[in-house]
Amino acid sequence: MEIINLKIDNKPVVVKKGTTVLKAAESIGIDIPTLCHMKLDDLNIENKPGGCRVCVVEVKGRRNLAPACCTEATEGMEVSTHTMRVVNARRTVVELILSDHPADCLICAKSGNCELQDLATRLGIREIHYKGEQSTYREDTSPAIIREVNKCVMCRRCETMCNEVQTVGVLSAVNRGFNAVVAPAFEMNLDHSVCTYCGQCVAVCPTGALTEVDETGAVIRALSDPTKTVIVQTAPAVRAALGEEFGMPAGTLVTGKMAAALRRLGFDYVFDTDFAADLTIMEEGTELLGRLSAFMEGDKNVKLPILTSCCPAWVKFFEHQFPELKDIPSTARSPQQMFGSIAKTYFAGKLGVKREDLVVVSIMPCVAKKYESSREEFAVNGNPDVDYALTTRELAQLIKLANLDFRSLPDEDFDQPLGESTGAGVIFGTTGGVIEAAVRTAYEVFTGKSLPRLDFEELRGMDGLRKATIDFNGTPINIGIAHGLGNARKLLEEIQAGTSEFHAIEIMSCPGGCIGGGGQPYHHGNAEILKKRQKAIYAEDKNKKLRKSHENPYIKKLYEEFLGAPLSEKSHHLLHTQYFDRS
Amino acid sequence: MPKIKLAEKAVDLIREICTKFNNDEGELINVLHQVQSKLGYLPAEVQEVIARELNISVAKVYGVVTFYSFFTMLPKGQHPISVCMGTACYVRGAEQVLSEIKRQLSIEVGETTPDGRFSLSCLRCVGACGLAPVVMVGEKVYGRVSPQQVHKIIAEYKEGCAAEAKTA
Amino acid sequence: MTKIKSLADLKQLKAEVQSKIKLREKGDHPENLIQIRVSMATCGIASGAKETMTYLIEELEHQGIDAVVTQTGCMGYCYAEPTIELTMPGSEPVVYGYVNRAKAQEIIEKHIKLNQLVDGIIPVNYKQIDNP
Amino acid sequence: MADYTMHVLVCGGTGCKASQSELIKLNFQNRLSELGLSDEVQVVMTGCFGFCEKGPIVKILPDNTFYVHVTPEDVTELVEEHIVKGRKVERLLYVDPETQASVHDAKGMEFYKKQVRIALRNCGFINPENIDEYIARDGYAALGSCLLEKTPEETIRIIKDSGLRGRGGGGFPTGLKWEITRKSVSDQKYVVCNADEGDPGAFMDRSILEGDPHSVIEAMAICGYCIGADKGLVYIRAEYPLAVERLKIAIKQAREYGLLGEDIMGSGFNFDIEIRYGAGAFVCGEETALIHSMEGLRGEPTVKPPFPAESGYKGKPTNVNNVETFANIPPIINKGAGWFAAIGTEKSKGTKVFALAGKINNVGLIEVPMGTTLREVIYDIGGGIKDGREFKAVQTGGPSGGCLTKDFLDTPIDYDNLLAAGSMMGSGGMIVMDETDCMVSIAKFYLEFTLDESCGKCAPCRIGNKRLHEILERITEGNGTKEDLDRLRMLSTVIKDASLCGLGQTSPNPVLSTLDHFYDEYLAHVDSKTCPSGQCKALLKYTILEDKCTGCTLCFRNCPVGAISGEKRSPHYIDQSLCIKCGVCYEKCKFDAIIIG
Repeated sequence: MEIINLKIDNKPVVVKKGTTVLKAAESIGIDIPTLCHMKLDDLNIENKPGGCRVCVVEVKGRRNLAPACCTEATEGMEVSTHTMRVVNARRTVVELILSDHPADCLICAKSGNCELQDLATRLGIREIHYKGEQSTYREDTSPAIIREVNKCVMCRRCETMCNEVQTVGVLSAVNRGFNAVVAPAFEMNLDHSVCTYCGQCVAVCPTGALTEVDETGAVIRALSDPTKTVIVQTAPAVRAALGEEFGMPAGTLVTGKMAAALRRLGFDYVFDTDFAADLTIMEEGTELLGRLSAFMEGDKNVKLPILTSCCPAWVKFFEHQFPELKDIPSTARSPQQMFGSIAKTYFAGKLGVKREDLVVVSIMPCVAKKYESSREEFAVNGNPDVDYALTTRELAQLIKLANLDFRSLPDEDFDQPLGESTGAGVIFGTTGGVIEAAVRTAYEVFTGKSLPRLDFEELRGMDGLRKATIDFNGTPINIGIAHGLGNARKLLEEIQAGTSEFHAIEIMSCPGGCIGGGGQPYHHGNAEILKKRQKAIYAEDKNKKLRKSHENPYIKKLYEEFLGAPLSEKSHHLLHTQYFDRS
Repeated sequence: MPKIKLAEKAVDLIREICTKFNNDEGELINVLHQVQSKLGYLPAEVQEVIARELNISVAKVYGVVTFYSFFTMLPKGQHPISVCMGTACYVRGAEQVLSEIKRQLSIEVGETTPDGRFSLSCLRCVGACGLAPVVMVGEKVYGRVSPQQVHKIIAEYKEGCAAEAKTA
Repeated sequence: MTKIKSLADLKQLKAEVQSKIKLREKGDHPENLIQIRVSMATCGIASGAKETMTYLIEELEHQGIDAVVTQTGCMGYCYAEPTIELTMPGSEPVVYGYVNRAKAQEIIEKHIKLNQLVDGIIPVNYKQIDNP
Repeated sequence: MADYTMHVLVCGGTGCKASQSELIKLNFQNRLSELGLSDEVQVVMTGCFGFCEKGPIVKILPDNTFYVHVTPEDVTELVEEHIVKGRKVERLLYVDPETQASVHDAKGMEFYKKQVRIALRNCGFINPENIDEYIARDGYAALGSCLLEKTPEETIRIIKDSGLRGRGGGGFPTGLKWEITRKSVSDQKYVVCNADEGDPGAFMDRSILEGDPHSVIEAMAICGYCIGADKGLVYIRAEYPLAVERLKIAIKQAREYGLLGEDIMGSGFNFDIEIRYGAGAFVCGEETALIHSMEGLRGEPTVKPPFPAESGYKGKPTNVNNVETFANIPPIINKGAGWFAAIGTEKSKGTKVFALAGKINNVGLIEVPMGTTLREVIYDIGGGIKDGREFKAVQTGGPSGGCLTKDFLDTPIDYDNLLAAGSMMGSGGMIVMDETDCMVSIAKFYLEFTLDESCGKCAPCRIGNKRLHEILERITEGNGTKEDLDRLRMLSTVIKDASLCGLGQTSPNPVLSTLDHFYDEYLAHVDSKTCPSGQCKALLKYTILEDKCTGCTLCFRNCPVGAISGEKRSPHYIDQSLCIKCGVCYEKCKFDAIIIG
């Protein structure tokens, strides 16, 4: 490994060859401000167009200032990060960006979380010396994402996520010069595009140019309507991240405080999507076993591998891009939708409440869930199974509105019957979790034996593409895992080409799975946060008494009282779905 | 977005051009050049076909089309008029010539007359600086144009159209 | 067309084409052979060099004057397009600017037929690097 | 039929015409006729000799005598002494400034032949569509000698020793560039010819491709041999259909002769060339943007390093040179590094092609040795300023360059001098401006260009240039303040310093150089709200001189907005708040009673 010696602000630094000036400075405690740059370590995600010019530094011997984020440290280099020349340029650049940016910070969805705002504060901008025409673009509202294009600073992070990471290809830089902006083809609305609503663009946008559709107002109205029974479900990944919104360290599990907060917000029942995750395993696992058995018995028509179907962005992705494969994914609905369906039938019946008077709210790490809940097939006579899908961030907003001191709330439990879950349901929140949960159940059902171990380390991790072979008592089952749609695309292309070696594949749209969802507290480019959330999820699993979905007593009860058996007619009707060719 | 269905002939033509370039996404600009020269412009539907053929996102195609001033999504007039705005032409009065053309045709740069006969654009230096200011109508270059001559040049094409109409 | 397969081939071809061009210029009938080059770059064509060239070819043929009219690139006198270079047998080349049809006619009638110079000569003001 | 034995050439260039050269011609004709010599001596008016300072010029053939500062009164003596008696008139002969000797034969006038054509050596001489004519003038001999008699290292050495620097603007040493690309290890490399000439007012590359395409092809093959590339790409503007056509023909002919393709001249070296089209984006002249454009992407530049020599087209080492640079290569190989290095100045060797345009008499393509002064270019070659006006400035380097004033007329042109003067060599556009050009408007014009052509990737260029333009617009519309002038300078400094690519880093140059050299003109715009050259319409003020106005009412009747009032036969008055400064009244007034202030 080649070593580079350089000096930054007169301090000697030793770094590996290939290190940027930005990283080198960071290693000795010099924090150069950035705007467009984003690097998610371990996920191979990097955005460094070198376009914002906020991180410029002076390099001795160079005529112009150099961007620290994409200038490689070289032997003997002498860098100054805050000479007057640099500070003046940096401030002027930020002033220029602000001169073409709406000054509506006070009511901006990103206020408090805006990297541009932080930058202006940090550089002490008090006046914009160069005022002039501002770009004006149409606002674009879709079921899940709002594009307020006037606030685009051309950092290109969303473009990188949409094209390089997700390979969805909705967003591109268009036009040029002052009119350049990131937009879909023909500047069409997102809902006319092939957008999957994965929300990764929202997750990385430094400003308020891309945000989720805000449904907190509607939820407040429902909560204050005495004629409605309002119940809530919380997705597994939410509990591993919500604390961050209240200043708690990343990876703090706040399951109990979250339940307490929801109860104080006025929800009549506080339930857990993990319950529905266990239900998903029952249905999807049974489907997998059915296909596997048929395959083993030599049925040539059986479709393998089976693909998971809990991720709504992934579903929309293959409906647009691989419609010919739409028979391959499991027909099982996502846990959110299974929950809604069961709540508005089984649970409403139990309560004796009319479907219309039961409002189902879900708390999701995801913006695509907003879109999923609005899909026509998930409604009965126009009444959706899930009425509102809030993001983790929106929940935090509600908690703040209700004057709750989140950190000092007591730990409380979920309500029954839809609040009980196993560790298998919990790990749905991370990449690899769904398939691990499925393996725990499928193995025991398939082999009739008890699992010798519950932690499948070979299925865990952060690599974008992973594979493992699990021995089902002599039958090797090949499992593939992909997170990030770009990685998913690779597996799908193998399937298309007929070279796929897998029996089952788990796909999650977001890097890291739901813990890295588009609706989670902003990670601001720090990939460590995702790893800590993942760790928390596995910790929660480990702490659960029950860790296999089929052992969930309330699931057993649900089948006994209502559904009959997995893949029963009723199950098909309420818990399964079909996919559409959207190409 | 309302979609106009492209004539099958046009789709075949685009496919043919893409195939000629081995459906290589690196040849996008060459493909756009050829398609525009055949169809006159690059409307959304055409870009969609190109995107499909080259297996790239239509947003990317649109991003490229809107980057280069040579590509247009609007059909040009029967007689596209281009005024050179290179420096040599500028210092020799191209601006006055341009405003005279705008006045006479009652259109702005980038627009087409309602009868579809003329469209107006500016271009950067055709390299005929010796003839500055330069105006091009279609492929024909007019040099040393004065605002007073604009009427005559436009009339040439108006009459041309009238004559064509008569013979047809 | 034969391929040039070696440096010797190239040198041989060079000698051949040079003597061919010499023949064309000085040739068997030096008293008759006249050479005209028309500057046909964008500026020239935009100013009507094509028309001038066509006229020259047709008119010289019509009058039975043995001349070689060829196109060439920009001579650099963009202000005086179309430009032509006329080489009378045994004389130095003369460059004329603003050669429209009327000027071309005058050049044929006076310079070519009577060996008189015509108004509008452009003095050549550059040095050519000599080819070895 | 007359059979002339002698010709008198009288310069009919604008400058000489102003000094009565027509009368000189007439006097010659009359005097010759009186002496009965009309059938023996012909008097001809010529175009500009490009020697206007010494005009009027008279040249007598066949003895090649060059007379300067000839007056109509001198004609009798010239006829009687030179034509009749065959004795040269010493006092009118040109005196060589160095040797102080009178020059008797114009062929010996080195000073007069200011241009040396290296890159343009074949333009205007050969038929560009005929490879034989190129070969007859030594074409492909350089390639042959490189392939068969020199190693790549030896060839690179020659280019390095010649001192050739990139002619596209930056002036990077060409040989060094080749050497770096040669040293990059890769299975595949590329040679790219940048023919995306986009500077407004520049047409050097177009002319070379139209006039001598083979020299570019030959040079690219030599470059390929040197760096170890078997593939060349020409990135050319789609707006140059004729150049494209001629290049295509040339490539085809070269292939037919086996000068492109496999095993060229039996050397075992393979090389072929493809054409890629630009699509109207000036920024694609920047090499990283050009490469992205060739890859089918938006032509946005990327941060350097890595340089294309390490990672270029398709991520492979790529050597990018412009057309003129390539056109210099074959003569350097043929005639040697020393020959080339002997031309030009210490740090800028060889010649430079300029496209001379604007308010100059001899608009055209010229090639001069580095170190020639602006004065020589403008007055001795360009024939001076059009319509006898006053020289004000010359703009070099296009939108990346700056305006140079009278003070720089005697500055020798080379890379470093132009840079020091606040401009740059650029690709070779040279636009001459006279007293009627407003320098604020010129700066605004270039900013408009940059604004149109900025790719929008980096913030200083995308937003900063927009703001610069807005400030300039304010100033030309009479709404500027003195603080605006400070803002212009401060903002320009940051845009230069912080922009991503060469386009942004140089885009404020037209503003800065005009601010430096024409600050008073800016001040006039913001202080007294006047435009000294009368170009800024919004700053014009039309007023009627009471003592001259006869009250004819012509202006009143023609004013399109009814801004003029007054009784018949008494002085009229213009209401400034209504006046739209269209100038109709000024044009119509028969009594010069309306003035523009």
